[in-house]
Amino acid sequence: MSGQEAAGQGVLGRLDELGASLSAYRGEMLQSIAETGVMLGNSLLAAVLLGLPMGTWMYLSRKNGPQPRTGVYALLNGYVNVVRSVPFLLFVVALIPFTRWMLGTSFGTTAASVPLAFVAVALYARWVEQTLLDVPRQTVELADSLGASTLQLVTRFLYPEARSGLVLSLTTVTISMVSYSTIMGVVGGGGVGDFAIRYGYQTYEYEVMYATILIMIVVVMAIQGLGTWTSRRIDRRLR
Amino acid sequence: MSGQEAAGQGVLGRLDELGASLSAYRGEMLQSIAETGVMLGNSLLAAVLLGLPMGTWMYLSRKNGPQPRTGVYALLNGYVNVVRSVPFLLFVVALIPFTRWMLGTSFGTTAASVPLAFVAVALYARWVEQTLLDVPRQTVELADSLGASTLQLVTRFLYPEARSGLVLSLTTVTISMVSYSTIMGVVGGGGVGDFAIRYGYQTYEYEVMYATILIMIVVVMAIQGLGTWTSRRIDRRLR
Amino acid sequence: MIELQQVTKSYRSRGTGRRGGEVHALRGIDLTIRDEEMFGVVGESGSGKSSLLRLINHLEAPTSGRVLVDGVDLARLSPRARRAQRRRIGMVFQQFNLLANKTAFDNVALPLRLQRRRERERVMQMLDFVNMADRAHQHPSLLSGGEKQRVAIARALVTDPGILLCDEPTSALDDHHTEEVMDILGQVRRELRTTIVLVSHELDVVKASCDRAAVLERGRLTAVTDVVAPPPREAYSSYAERAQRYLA
Amino acid sequence: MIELQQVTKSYRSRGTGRRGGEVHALRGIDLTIRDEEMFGVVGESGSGKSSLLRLINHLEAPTSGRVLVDGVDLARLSPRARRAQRRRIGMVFQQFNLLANKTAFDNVALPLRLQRRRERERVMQMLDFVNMADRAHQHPSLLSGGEKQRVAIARALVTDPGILLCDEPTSALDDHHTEEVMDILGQVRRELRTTIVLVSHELDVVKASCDRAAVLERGRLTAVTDVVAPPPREAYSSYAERAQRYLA
Amino acid sequence: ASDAGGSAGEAGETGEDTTIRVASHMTPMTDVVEVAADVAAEDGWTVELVQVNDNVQYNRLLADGEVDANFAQHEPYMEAFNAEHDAELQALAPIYDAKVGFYSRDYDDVAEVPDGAKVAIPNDASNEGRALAILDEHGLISLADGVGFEGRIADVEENPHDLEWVQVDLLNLSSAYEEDDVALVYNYPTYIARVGLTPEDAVLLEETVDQRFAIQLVSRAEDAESEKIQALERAMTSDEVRDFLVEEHSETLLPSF
Ligand SMILES: Nc1ncnc2c1ncn2[C@@H]1O[C@H](COP(=O)(O)OP(=O)(O)OP(=O)(O)O)[C@@H](O)[C@H]1O
Ligand SMILES: Nc1ncnc2c1ncn2[C@@H]1O[C@H](COP(=O)(O)OP(=O)(O)OP(=O)(O)O)[C@@H](O)[C@H]1O
Ligand SMILES: [Mg+2]
Ligand SMILES: [Mg+2]
Repeated sequence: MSGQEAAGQGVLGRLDELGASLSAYRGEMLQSIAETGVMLGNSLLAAVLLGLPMGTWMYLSRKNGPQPRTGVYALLNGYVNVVRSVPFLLFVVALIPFTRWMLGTSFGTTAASVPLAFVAVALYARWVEQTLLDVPRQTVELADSLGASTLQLVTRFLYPEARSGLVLSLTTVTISMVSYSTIMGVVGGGGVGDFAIRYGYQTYEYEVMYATILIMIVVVMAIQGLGTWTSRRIDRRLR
Repeated sequence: MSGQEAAGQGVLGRLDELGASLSAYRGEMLQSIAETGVMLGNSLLAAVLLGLPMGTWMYLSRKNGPQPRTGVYALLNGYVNVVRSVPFLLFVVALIPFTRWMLGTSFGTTAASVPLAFVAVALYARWVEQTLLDVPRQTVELADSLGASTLQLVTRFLYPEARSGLVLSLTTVTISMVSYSTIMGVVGGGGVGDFAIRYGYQTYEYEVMYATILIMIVVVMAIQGLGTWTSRRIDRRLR
Repeated sequence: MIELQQVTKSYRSRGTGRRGGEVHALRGIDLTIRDEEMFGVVGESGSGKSSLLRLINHLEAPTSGRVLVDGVDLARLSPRARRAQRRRIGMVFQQFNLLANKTAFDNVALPLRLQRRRERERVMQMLDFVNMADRAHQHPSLLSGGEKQRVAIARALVTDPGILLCDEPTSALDDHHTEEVMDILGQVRRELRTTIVLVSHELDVVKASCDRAAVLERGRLTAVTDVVAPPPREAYSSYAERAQRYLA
Repeated sequence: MIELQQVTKSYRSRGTGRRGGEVHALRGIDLTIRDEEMFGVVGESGSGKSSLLRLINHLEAPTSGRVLVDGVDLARLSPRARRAQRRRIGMVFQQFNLLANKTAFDNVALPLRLQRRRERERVMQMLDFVNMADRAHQHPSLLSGGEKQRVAIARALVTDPGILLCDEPTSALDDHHTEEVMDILGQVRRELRTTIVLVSHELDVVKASCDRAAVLERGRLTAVTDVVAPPPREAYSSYAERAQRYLA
Repeated sequence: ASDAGGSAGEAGETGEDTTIRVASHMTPMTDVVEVAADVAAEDGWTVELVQVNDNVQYNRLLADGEVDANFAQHEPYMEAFNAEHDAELQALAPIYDAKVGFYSRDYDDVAEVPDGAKVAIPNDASNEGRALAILDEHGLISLADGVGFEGRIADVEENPHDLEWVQVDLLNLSSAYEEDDVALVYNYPTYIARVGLTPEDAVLLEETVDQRFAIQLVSRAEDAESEKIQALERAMTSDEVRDFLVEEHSETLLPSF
């Protein structure tokens, strides 16, 4: 057997191996994708249900906002800054008692969503605040002149005008959450990132690791693409 | 001895303990702060030296930019997206051969700065692109009408007008880097985050952990405060 | 009827410490605007025109003195009652202030929605009044300046307010569009009998359509004049023709 | 001398697919602007005024036809030579386009810096010319509209260009500031013998200061008229006084 | 085969390089290295501790010649690394062993554990295999033939009690112990001590204590005989280290030398 043939076989062999190892892990990989989906879904739900009102409240209560309340603002702003600065791993561990109190368990994919949700809420709240600040002052003034209540100001004026920015920042938060969720294996959350680390990195199955990373890159780009597309579609500000 | 006295002693005892354990770790804590400083310093240097030109180039070469070049843009944009989506731990590991080739070693604080630098460059490049997009079109038009070269457009028009945004986004990148650097213990990078994880998570020295987290929160708030203050100071756009 | 009694308005200056201090935007203004009149407010930039207007619907509170609208002092109302009162005062802004993400129709429908009213008919009627019925489903970005301002006027009128406040409603417009908008305001006054307060620095505009006008100078009311209407303009078939005749 | 020979300019419309297509901003324009004259360009919104102006310093390239400045066709120059040529043509924008983070002085010094020239004297001289020497070290945010535009004019003139292009230099200004700016432009023309092309939709402004004017209508040149200057305005001590006299 | 490693070794022999770099992961391993460092210092060696916060990097560093030895793993784990990376790492001396086992808050005997109960095992490959092997040994599950200590959950062939797996980080297992419906929790003595337990309290202990899983001092095979590594080995197996282990960790660790 010549050296060339051996090399050729080597390459084929490696490809076969790659295929084999990937198909061997197909089930688990699909499961880990589902887990990431659950974690993202839950934390984004929290971002929308809690982060959006929280960011809106920050916008309203800040110093030059429509309804300045220094105390409220300091509190919310503090929350956002603290969640942003504590090392995420420690944050996850510190939350274990809380998660257990809330869900009855502190391990597994659902439980892993709790710390992710805290972070998603904080990040999205900050983005919402910033996005609303970009709405022209005149829009607030218009709402005032039409006798709108605070609730109406928010739902009828600010959100419709800021909607494309709100979608775009939710996209950014989603992508950050993909990256945060990588750590959630620590409390049994699973997910794609954890899969890549455990099945690829720790057991030296590099094909699995690279395949998984590729999937993540594709997923992130798809999320970004979808977000950008949606936000353009609903933006009528300039054509 | 009455129960009350015992309790009193208990509290005092714990305080003493806290003080003792903190002072016992003082040296290591200071060292870990220094390590974080080194990692931040290096990666921010990279962000400024490489991320700034890279983001500028993205701004210039994008579809409706002053000098559209689809290929260049796709390349730079791809880099940013990929670095953003690969789980950071795996990214660090994948870079080890490169780091060794570059620095002769792949562990320790300096080596840990390499993956951080890659991320910092990518994040800052994206921010720079976005910030420059906020400079009014008319400024570019003015530069054109005055016969400015591309270099002059960038240095005499875009940067001066965008400077407060550039500072603010460097601040945001810095804070992200604090959080990324937490992971660098993996390759022996040390740092405050790793310190907190080792002593808090791995050896249950909760006082040390909380003290460290407190330090991190303070540091992050200080960075944010400094960044916001500076960016306001150099912003003459509205008074 | 709108009455300003000894009204003063000062702002804390936006400057930093060194240049900080009070800006006296309005000083001791006494003024009565009658029902159903078109009342002009003219003055240089910074003379206090916008401040005066914004006091009327209480977007700003007076520093001292009282502002009465139909005998009611908005400063003394509860926030809720004040909102209700504001809904009876329409406002047209210099920069139109249309919501970019809503169609012309939805922009006009907005004040009704705030009162939980859904009156398609009424909205279309107003759009028809300002001659914009056929553009009802376009977003503002596709409309010209004059068209935008007409939509903004329809929006201000849709709740049938007794008073219409206009802050430089034409200064973002060219001559052509200015005429368009002023024609509509004239029509509002004739047909809907709305009291109109018109702030403008363009004397031509005020002269052409107001009954009376207040002249402000650095926060003080220097005069309230009865306006003498100018001779009607010649009718031209196009801007180009008019330009040519005017310049030569 | 500026010559436009059979110049056409069309844009791809910004709309999405459905509404896409060509917009013909200028169609077959032939025009000669003489040295040292003040030349007006008037027309409705969208008639192509700005496009015409931007062709002269080649901020836009013509779709067909030729634009010659002093006999040179900018379309045929290398980017480098074109930049050099552009530096000989000053431009004043409607929205001033001052750099917000630079002082008045630095804004005016900017064109010199681009040519690696550091001439404090020259800069102060220009600021003096527009009567802004005492505000040299203030940032634009502290200046009024008229003051900003004066700084912008100083900046356009500091390199001593043979041609000054002005795109609606007064439409962001009130009457008072408009006069201020137009006075300066008149002075530029008299003292520096600069060729000035003035785009405006305000007929008064063009009538008061131009020698000749082109009238555009939907991209076509409908006429080039010799402008007859109006009788000089009465001088008033203040805007308030003038307003009062004019309205009554 | 590493050049860097070779030159480091030679430097040691010529007496110029007296620094020994030892990679380690976390306590108590790092503490052991520090105790040994003091011992080696008496003979003029400087032991430099390289802390990495990860379970793969200490082997990478060693294989790449960036450190001289490491102390963080047991032999099977090292062999798995050798097999996958064509590395030639060699275990030099077992230093201590830990009695791993399963703990339960709610049950005193495995027999009481109901079918369908949750079992918490670590989520890193090496400990996962070890945990499953214990369950296999006690007949709670059976693993596919030949997987030995390297089984993954996917290798569980029979699971008669329908056990449900909960995989968490090694360091969170003691937290899982406090969980309401988790019946069995794998753990190391060091970590279970956090909830006040010792191996005495375990409901299942590893039976085949053949020192396979003793934590080993490891170096590159070609350096095993070098003066530097010999000195390190001496220090690591010194009385001082033994005393340290006995005094500080007698409840949880057994010296293996
Ligand atoms: N919110 C505010 N804070 C501080 N000063 C203000 C504020 N609003 C207005 N001013 C100041 O009050 C004075 C009057 O302002 P106002 O806007 O009423 O003038 P105006 O006649 O409408 O001018 P313009 O024609 O430029 O709109 C000005 O000096 C202005 O700078
Ligand atoms: N970059 C562009 N892309 C597409 N269409 C354009 C562009 N610039 C101008 N147009 C179109 O070309 C036509 C002429 O525009 P131009 O700006 O020259 O008009 P104008 O006379 O200056 O109008 P205005 O008084 O509103 O400034 C308009 O229909 C305009 O929509
Ligand atoms: Mg005003
Ligand atoms: Mg124009």
